[in-house]
Amino acid sequence: MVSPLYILGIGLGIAFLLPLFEKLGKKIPRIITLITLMVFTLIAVSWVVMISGAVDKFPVIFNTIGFKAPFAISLQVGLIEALVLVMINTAALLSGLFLSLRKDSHWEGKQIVLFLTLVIGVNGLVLTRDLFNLFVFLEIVSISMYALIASNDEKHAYEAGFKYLIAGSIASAFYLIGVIYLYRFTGTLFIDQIVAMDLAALQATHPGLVFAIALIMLGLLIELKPFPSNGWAIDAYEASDPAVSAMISAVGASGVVFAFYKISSLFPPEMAEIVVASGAVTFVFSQLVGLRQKRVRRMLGYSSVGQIGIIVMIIGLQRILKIDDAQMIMSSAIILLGNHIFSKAGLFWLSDIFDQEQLRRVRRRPLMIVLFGVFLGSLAGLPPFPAFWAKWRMITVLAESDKLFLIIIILLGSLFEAGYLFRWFTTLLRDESDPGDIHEEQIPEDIPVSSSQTGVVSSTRALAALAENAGSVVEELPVLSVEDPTAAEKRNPVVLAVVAISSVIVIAAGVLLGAEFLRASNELLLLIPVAVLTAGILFDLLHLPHRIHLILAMAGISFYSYRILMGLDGIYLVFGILFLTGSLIQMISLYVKKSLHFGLIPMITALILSLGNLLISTTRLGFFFSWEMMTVLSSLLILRGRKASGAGLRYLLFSLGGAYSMLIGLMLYPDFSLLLQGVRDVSTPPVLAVFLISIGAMVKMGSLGLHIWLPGAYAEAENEISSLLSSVVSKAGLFLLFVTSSLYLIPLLPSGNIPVSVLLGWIGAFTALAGAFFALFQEDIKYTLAYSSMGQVGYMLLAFSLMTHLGWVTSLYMAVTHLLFKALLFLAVAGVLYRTKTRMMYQMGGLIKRMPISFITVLLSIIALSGVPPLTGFGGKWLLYTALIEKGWYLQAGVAMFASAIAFLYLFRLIHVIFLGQLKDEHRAMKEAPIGFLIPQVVGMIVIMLFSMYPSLLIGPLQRAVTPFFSESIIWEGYTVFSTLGYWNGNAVMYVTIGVFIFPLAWLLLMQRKHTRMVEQFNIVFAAERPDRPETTHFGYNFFAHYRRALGMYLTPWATRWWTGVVTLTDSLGGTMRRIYTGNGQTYAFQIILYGTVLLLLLRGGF
Amino acid sequence: MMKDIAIKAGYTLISLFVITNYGLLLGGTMARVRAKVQGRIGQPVWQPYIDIIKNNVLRTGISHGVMFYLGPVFRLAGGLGTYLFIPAVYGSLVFANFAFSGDLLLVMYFIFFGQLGMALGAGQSGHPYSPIGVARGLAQMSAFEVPFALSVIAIAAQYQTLSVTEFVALQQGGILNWIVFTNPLATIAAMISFLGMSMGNPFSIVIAPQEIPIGPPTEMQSSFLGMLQTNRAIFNGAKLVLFMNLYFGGATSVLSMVVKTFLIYLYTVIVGASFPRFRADQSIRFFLGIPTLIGIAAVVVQMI
Amino acid sequence: MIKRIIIIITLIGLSFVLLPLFLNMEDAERLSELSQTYVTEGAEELGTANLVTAVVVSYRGLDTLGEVAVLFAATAGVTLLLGTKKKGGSVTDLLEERRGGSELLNTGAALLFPVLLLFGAYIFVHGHLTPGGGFQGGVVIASAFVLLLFIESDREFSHSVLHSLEALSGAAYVLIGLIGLWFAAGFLDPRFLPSGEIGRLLSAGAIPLIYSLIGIKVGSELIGVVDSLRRRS
Amino acid sequence: MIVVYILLGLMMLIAAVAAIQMRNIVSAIITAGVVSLIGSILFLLAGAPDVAMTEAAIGSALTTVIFLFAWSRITEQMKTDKKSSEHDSEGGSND
Amino acid sequence: MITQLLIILGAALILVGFWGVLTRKHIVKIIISFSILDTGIHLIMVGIGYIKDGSAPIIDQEMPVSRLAGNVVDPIPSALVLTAIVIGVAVTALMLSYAVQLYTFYKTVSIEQIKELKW
Repeated sequence: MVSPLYILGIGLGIAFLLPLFEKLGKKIPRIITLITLMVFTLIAVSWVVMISGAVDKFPVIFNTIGFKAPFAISLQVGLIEALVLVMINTAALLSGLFLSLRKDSHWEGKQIVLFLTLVIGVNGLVLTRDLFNLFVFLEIVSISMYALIASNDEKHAYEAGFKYLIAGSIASAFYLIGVIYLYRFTGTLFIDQIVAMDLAALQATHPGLVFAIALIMLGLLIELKPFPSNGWAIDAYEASDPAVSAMISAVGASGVVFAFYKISSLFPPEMAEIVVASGAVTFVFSQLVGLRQKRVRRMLGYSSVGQIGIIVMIIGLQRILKIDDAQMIMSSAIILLGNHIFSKAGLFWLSDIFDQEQLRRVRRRPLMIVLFGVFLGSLAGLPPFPAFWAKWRMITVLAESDKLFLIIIILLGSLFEAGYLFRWFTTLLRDESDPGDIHEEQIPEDIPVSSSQTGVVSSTRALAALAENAGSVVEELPVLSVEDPTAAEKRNPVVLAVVAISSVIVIAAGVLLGAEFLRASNELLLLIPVAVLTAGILFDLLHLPHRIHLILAMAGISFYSYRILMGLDGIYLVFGILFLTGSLIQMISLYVKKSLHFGLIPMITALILSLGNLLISTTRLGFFFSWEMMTVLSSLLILRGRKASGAGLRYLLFSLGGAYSMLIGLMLYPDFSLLLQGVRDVSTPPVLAVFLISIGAMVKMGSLGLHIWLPGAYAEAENEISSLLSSVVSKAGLFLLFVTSSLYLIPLLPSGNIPVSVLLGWIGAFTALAGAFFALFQEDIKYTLAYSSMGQVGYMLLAFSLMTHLGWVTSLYMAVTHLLFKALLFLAVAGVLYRTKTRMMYQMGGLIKRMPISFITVLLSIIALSGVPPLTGFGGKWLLYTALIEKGWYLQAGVAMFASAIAFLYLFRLIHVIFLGQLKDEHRAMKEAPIGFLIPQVVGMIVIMLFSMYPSLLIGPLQRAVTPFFSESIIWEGYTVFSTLGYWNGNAVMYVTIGVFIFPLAWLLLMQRKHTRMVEQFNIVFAAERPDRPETTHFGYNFFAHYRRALGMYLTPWATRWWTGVVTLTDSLGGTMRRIYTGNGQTYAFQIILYGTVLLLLLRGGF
Repeated sequence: MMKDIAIKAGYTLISLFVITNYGLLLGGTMARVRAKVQGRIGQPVWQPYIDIIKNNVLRTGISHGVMFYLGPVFRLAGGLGTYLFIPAVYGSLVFANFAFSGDLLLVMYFIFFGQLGMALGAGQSGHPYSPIGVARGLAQMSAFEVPFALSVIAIAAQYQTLSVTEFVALQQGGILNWIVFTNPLATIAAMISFLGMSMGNPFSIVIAPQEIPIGPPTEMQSSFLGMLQTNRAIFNGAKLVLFMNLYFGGATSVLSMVVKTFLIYLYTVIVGASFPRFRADQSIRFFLGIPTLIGIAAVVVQMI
Repeated sequence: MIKRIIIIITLIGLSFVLLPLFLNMEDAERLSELSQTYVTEGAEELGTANLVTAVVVSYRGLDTLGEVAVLFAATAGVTLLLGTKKKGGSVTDLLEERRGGSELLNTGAALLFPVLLLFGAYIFVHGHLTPGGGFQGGVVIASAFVLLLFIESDREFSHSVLHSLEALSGAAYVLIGLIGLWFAAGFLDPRFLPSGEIGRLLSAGAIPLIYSLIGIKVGSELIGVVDSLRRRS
Repeated sequence: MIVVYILLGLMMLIAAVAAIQMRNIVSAIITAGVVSLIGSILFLLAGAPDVAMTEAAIGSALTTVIFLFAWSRITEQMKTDKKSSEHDSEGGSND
Repeated sequence: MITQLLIILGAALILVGFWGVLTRKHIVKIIISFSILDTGIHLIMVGIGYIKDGSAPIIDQEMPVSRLAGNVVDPIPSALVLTAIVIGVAVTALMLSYAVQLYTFYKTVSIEQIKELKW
């Protein structure tokens, strides 16, 4: 085993000699340094290899001088040390490569020297077991960092460096005082010896002991930048060279973190609690302040501080928890640390590369987007990146130890972080024409009825405050290439390779960890989407023909579906068919795409597979993993839309919030298994758990109050994506409800409703109503459809929450039929949009003559969707009202009926305005939609007709799927289905309808057979002058103005206002909070001392 | 089997013939009654027949497209279907129609069928005034559906059925068994919404276009218009029969059906003669106001 | 003013909390176990007369190596910050303003320079016997050069000599450490050379050697710092 | 003995406060050097001659010197700045 | 007694140092405060190393090896202070370099005017 002294010794020797090497040639020091770093890395790797071979023989203590500790300073190499050093040294190596390879690299002379001393210092911090030696290495690290900050020869760098120096000096002073007192009280400086002592007994004789330890702790804690005394650190992240920031954040901070971990074994429990609190506060508030941040590097600084905060929290926790838990949670800290090291470094590097390139070009540079996505995703703790698994483990441990509050803190902070990180991402992806906000058309002001509509618009806009801020990120980023437009072409691709290596490390670590975590429950299959995604993106990066890709993907999905569906039954099978078959059919339309659309096919494929995985996951982890994968992929897919940046961000945030809520709910339910298993014996209903899980589901379903993300997401995403999301993915929420409800809702049924389900029912009913009303007033087709989906899913929620046989059948029935109708509608509309290139309904009209098949599709689907007999949509309505009245939910039934009447209105408007009326000049030469759109439509129509004729084809299996949970409530006699209230014979209705239809038609044909004359388009009995503004003259514009006039005032979007309020509040909270960062170094010094005093006072209170 | 179908077809034709003629005559009579109230002489009772025949024998028709052509067909099919799903006379085989196909919910939703077809046909004409009428009509329809739906829910809750035949059966045995007496709140709500449904004053804004040519049928002429007029008779009849069945004990004979529906219709005419016309938004607000509250009250009474 | 009061309150709070550390700290009656061992066995084991030196150079040798590295990094940092092309003032100007003349200083400095050099070397060579050692000696040597700067503020030192001295002495220090690792019991173990008799100049193994290297390195580093801080034209 | 300590300590404290309160930077620097110097005497008395030497050489001498050098650099710049701003008459260099 | 004296003196210097760091506007004064703070810490360290009636831990004729224990001060704190002093001067040098550069760029020595980075 290689002695760690070589790292320190040889490293320092080479550092000392570097000035001499420089005389040999300018590049020589670089090369030597890089080789040294590589050697460091290799040594660390060799340790890891060796240790993993014989874990029990480690950690090994290495002595200096030849005396055993405590007589001489000793170094320790154990698994944790080795792992951390591998990560740190690899990051340092990559940093070195980046610094020497980047464009116009000035990495030479003292910068290299300081770089090397920094790395050596960090290695020493990790290795040493002596408190004072730790101080020395801490000083090496600090001084190197102080100096490196100034390597960016720019006034802000000096300012930041000086503040950093002040803070660091105060921290050192605390540490030094602590160390000398600890020596006084214990007579040694060797950590292990102190740990072995009976500190409680010592405390009795030396009352100052705890304060000595506290001062040591404080010294290191301050170096770890706790909120709020961390303004100096953030300044440094902002002002220094990004590559240096990467080093400070990734390498420097990691070393100090490890040192902190090392001394944490001295902490008494009270102190550990204070550390936990400090870490938690840092984590949440840094992210909160970060929300408001517009300068990218400063934002990354807040993120760094937050990440370190969570690790500090874990370090505190592992002192409090039981030993097993402590080890578990510590492993998650290591993972988080590694995750932070590589992702944060990667982001800082990317931000540096951006300095040299025109920002807007990123959208067209797939590799950059992928890299960004990887780093941001891993920082935000999204699957499959390491942080996801780490946070999962943390949360599991915390849940077992009943530390719910901390879980909430962690998730809240993660949510904030995802918020601002992805705000940045969306900014980068933004198209020139993208306003960065959710796009909604302006209603002209002089139409008085529109006031409430503009209210909707303005408040939704205010809600997108995040997205607005995103706009300013762009402005604040320096765009050097303004003067030099060719800069992007001159970039050095090798640098990107360095960044790519970092991302590969993150991905690989994530996948390996995932395999490790999922192996426990035999759920390795769940990683398939990740593999598919990676393979697919490589496929795209290589510019292989996308049609082959599509065919491969579809074949893969088919195979996967076949394998999965074989093993499913009951409700699972229903959802399986819904998810897999439903999406597969929709993928056909992708064939129309002419050129390569980067990432589209891999992401869709992975999304579908993730949906499928929801069905086969058996553990909380598996389920949550697949759920998060689905969420992330959906939001990425939405982000592909040209104007979807605001919408995608909103979707991501709401979905993550929902997912986290669900996660807490799942955690609250201790012996949880996701299998739908009949009736379970549950004595106390975990109402809170039900509530939280339901929130998760309702976010996905876009239920009223949580629907804010929905219209923008469905409307701004590409058409195929909207279709997939609204018809398939939204059902995942329903699936969640079904799959979890049987565990705790059903057992309670005999005693009546549990309040949550009643609440869900009302929410469902009002979602249906609100969705319909919102849809009514949209001029934009896709918004109409989006709100329509929201309303329809509301029905399903309502039916589900009935918790009766009929209710569940209804819910499933509606889910299946809605998939059909909405997919058809979206596809047909997609064809229209594809041809007309506009989404405003008032810019269309008369398309029936150009797109007859699309017209028929739309006609059929709106008849079905609005529940008009004889089509199968009526079945859903019939089941719903029957179920509601049976259950006694009369008022809900009333609301639902009103909603369905309103739904009829907007659906009619949809078909009328697009297809009827006068054909526009610009559409005169239009063709029918491409065949790729039409095939799924025809298939869908056939299925609709089939189900309409023979409703038992659909209701029968659903009934059987639900039967295990409830007793049967409907019976079949021939084609007639009987409930306790009424009956319905779909077959007969169909025949009667056909009969009464043919009769007048025949009459008409007979009467008019010769005389009917087709007239030209404008041949109508109408003469009047045309007003000025074209859209207002269109018959379809503001179609149901009466409604708005009648009810507009009730339609003020309360939910939107509420969320606007929440966002504004959070935002302004962050804004107020960051006022503490006055920029004055002295104030920062004061904050540090005050912080220390407060912590010490808290500690004293604890004694 | 074939025989059964043939017999059923025959019964259906009889039933349709009766309701068509009854509807046309009722329309003519009421027009006269209205005229008397307003101090005019009015048109002959058989004027609707004249209109229909005149329209149907027009030599030429103008069509704006397939949907325009099919619009009236949809409309009439809607009317016919609505009627056929309601049992017109309780206990009568001839007038049982196709009530076995579905319950009250089917009827309520089938009403939309004709509306939709009509609106689509009018839409394709491309005349800007058609959609104005359509929009008004649909908007008003969705509003008056609310009290009606609540009323239906209330009585369904009360009688625990949704079958129209069942309702009639349950109301047999004396006038006090009629729902109008057992559940007056629901009846009031339903009868107010019936005013809207029959589109007489004050809710005649949809029909209003026929006085000045604005509205769904603006472009309709010849056989198309004739078909619409036929439908108005049948559809009116169907609605009257439905309300009679639901709230007024149904009918055990054609005669009682005629009397009851006549009285119900008379009520709308009288109300219509004494009120001015509402604007569309006013009528929406009206229906979603007091009638809805009454409907909710009816439902709440059932819940207690 | 309010700010000051808050600061006062905070500082009072801080000292109040830390009172257990500041009060009732009586003189220790005896050495800690660790230093007891150093004191009783250190002289024997390492052969140093000055036990502080024994601790500094060998028992806590890694600290000292680190310390050298700190100074090294600081020098690099100062050079990086103030490096080249930046102008500065001159101490002599500053002092002249205050005193009006510097003749005394000039003469004194010229005389003192060689003495100081020798004295510095003496200090670090005798580090294991008498108080003082590499650091103190290094500073004395550096101060000799500072004196030269006082006299003649535009004087240029040879950078390559300085750098070479600094680099080589540092590398030699590490090398000796490694020799200890290879030929004696551990890194920085001075005992690969004979311990000799306590009190003699040539005793205590490699400790005098190490201290001398430290002296040279610290001296040249400090000269570098001062040189960077002084005026450049 | 104790009295010596106390006296020296008091001197040190007074010097420290003076160093911080003084307006003139050069005096402050030198006074701070005095603090260190007294400190080194205390170290010597407390049986730590090594520390005393170091404190005297580094803490008081060398530190004072580098302070003076740095300050002289700053004052030098101040002078040239003043000159250049005088040259520019009303040249607003409010950077 | 001597330990106590040194520690209290050290603590007082530390407080004076903190006071200076927190209230002086002049950057050079702040740096001076830091060096006073350092001196205070060194005093405490030496004070802790002091052994009752101890002398320097150096072997000579008056202090042969056998008499060492009990009569000399603790060498460890002395060694630590040595290191600390050197580190202190290193940091001070760096701070001063920063001060010079800050003046060059900001044309001020007041810390209150050097706050362009914030929030």
